[in-house]
Amino acid sequence: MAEALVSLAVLLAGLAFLLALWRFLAGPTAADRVVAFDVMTVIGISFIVILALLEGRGIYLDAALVYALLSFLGVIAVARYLERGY
Amino acid sequence: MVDISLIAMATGFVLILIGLYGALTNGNLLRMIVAFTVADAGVNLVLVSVGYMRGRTAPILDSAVPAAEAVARIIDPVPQALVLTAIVIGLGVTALMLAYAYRLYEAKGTLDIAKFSELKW
Amino acid sequence: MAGLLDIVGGLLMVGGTAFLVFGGLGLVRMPDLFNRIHAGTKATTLGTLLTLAGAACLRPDWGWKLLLIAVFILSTNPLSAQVLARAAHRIGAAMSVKTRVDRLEEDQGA
Amino acid sequence: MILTAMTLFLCAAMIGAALFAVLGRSLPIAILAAGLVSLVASILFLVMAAPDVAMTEAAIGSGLTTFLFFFVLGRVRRGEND
Repeated sequence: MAEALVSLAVLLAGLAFLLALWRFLAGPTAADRVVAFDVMTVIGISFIVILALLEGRGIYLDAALVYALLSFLGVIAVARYLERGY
Repeated sequence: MVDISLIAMATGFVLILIGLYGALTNGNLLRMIVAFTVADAGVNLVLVSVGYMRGRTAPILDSAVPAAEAVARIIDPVPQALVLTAIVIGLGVTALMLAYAYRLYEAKGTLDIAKFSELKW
Repeated sequence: MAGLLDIVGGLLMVGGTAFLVFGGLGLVRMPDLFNRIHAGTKATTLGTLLTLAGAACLRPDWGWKLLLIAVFILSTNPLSAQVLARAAHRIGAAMSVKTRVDRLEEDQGA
Repeated sequence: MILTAMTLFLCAAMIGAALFAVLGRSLPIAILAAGLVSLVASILFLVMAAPDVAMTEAAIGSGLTTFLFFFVLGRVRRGEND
């Protein structure tokens, strides 16, 4: 039962990733694409947690930890670039 | 059923080709560096997919994989160590290329490689 | 009791990823940039937190590490969204024609 | 089975992002797409049982490289026109 629910969760996360990817490829301005990039990073964290459940290894969660800490670096760099130009 | 490592290896080679195409056909220096970054990711992907074996798990010993049965259950850690070094060297190479691009821009006021004509004959 | 906890964890994970799908849907369907930031950040943060809670129900021995990830997400995700929204407002990103109130503009104008 | 489906999906997304990075029109968007390639590559490393490589790629490829690129791009902004 739990296995089937986790498989369904993988499918839903893939669908969410696909929607965000569509906004990344089609977004009219650069800021739209940055929002889509941020959303894809957060969905990536969910992917990593589900993957750690599927494999049964707790060590995989460390990658999600690094993502949660460092994902905002790129977004802040882009925001600074858009705002002031350096 | 196709193996995972085969799919990843094919994707890595496609990424190397895309990166080389972009590096050869673009005229802007920063665009060439972006294309090199893509090719770098492709090389790393190929190397990791070489070391993967089906049905085995990551080469880190903890409560899930005790040391007694590790030989039968973990994959080869040597390609991963190579890739770990390659990623860090890739960052160094990217930073060096960006520094050179910025220096060239300061000297010539442009990033178009068609304008750098001193070494042409 | 372990069976009940497994089912609760699986349901929480499906609910969390459903919120991720809603966030992606909002990202595609919303009319302008600020609405997209709203949908993309809030819904996906809640979805990821629910997914982490579900994983903690399925594997209780990972609880502390999952709690740490949740704390980091809660502290960094609103920060990046706020910085991005402020930058977009400052460069004059286009708003939807249905937008009637712009509090940041009023604050800066006063 | 579900790992194979995930790998196929991630590989397709990765090739799409790489094409976008190389062929796209504007330079900041190309840099963002390169960061996206790095993000998907990190998840793919994790699928292929290499969590240490995935951690390093997440820190360096997705965070630090994007930061460096935008640092340089902000400094050369006036001369860049394509």
